[in-house]
Amino acid sequence: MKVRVQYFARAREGAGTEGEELELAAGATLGNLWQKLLSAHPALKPLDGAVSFLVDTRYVREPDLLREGDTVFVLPPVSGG
Amino acid sequence: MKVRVQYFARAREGAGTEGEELELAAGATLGNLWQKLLSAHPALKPLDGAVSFLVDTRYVREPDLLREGDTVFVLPPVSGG
Amino acid sequence: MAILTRDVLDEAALRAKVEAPNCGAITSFSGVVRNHNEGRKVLRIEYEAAPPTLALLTELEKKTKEKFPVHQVFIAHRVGTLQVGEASVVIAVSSEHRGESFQACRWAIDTLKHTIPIWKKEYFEDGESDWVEGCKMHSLNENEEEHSHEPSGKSLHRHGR
Amino acid sequence: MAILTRDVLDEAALRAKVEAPNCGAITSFSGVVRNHNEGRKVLRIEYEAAPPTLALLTELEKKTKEKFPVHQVFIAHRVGTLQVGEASVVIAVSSEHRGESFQACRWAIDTLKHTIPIWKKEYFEDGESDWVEGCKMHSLNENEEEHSHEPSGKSLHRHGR
Repeated sequence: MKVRVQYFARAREGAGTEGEELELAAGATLGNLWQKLLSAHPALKPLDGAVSFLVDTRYVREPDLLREGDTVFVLPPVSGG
Repeated sequence: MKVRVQYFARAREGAGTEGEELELAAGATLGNLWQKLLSAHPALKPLDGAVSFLVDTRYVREPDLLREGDTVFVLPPVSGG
Repeated sequence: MAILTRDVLDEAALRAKVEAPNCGAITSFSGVVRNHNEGRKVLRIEYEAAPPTLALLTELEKKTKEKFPVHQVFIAHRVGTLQVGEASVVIAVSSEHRGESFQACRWAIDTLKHTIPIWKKEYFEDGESDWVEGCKMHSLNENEEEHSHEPSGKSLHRHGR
Repeated sequence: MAILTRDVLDEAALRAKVEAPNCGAITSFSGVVRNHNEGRKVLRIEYEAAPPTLALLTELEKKTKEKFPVHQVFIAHRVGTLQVGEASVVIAVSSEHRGESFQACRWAIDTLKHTIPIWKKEYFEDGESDWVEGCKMHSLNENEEEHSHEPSGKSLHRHGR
């Protein structure tokens, strides 16, 4: 299945791109996706454990299943306000 | 000595006047003045113990001495804000 | 220096008075005339202030700055006849970080309520009017521990801790 | 409904959105760009927001109203380039009595800081720039007990109470 990833702030700088599309096995979890992203972009490693994820406005965790067509937002520590 | 008294809010209604001038013995305290006011205006009695006093911006208590020319503000419970 | 005025309070202008380039936070509070109190419909409120009020409000600004690490504190109070929805008091506080401006603003309005000689009389829908029951006025310089925030008189019935 | 905009925040207009005749108190908070941070001179800040931000700010307004007995909550956040002294966020809360509007406003800004996907990058006088160290983002619906307000990573080193 295809999912889309969008990076922000430090994560965008670590990945070196605003976003990308990936092909994942059916039944892949967010955790599977994140490991794949870490392998592809070693500069993301400092964010491992600090990063959070949203699919639309839904907060997702590593064990959560992804679905075809999901857009996953990769969110480093936030500093709004 | 002469002192001036100014009443506010419920105290003005109790005294039936905005203010008045009184003649006190030298060495009179605020407490002496207040007893005199209570005798002259029995409608002030419900305020006994609840009222506070300022001379200019100075907070004064019953044992404090008054001085010739003081203006004493008689202040019922406040409700600013 | 505080403001005491019969005019409508321009809250944006008042708030702007505490801005400063080294401040990251501004907290402001407005007290507004409500259309009801203790179950009765309120049409308007008349505020009355004793002559020392402006000096005491200015002293309250100073005390608030002494007590909290904030940059600027500004207090404006209105007197005269106020309609429902109009602001009677505005307090604005600027500080480097947000916690201090919240704490200082809250302390200033709480302290104002029992240290400043201002009274309000509510005018009700049924044509009656009455003074709002207040708090015994304390000195701003008094030890805060001594303050009772209860309506005057009730403290006689307090016992224990 | 919250506002997310590149335009200057009109704080008076935003504050006016929470006014209501049954409210006696309005507390508002503005976060403002400071001219310094951790000992360095800041010239400007760039704010970036992820697409879910507007919906999450609106959800934060709703949560705040659920959690506190307040009448109205309004949140506006700015993105793009902000100069020193400009407001990045405004939160206004109206309530019948003052305590609730202070508490709700404070809770809303504290919660915003670790639940909303916004980032700021500071541009310093020496020409350098850097992302402000933030907090790991939590879900607004998460049990509040689980939140760590410490900078991310540090919680690994916590032990005992």
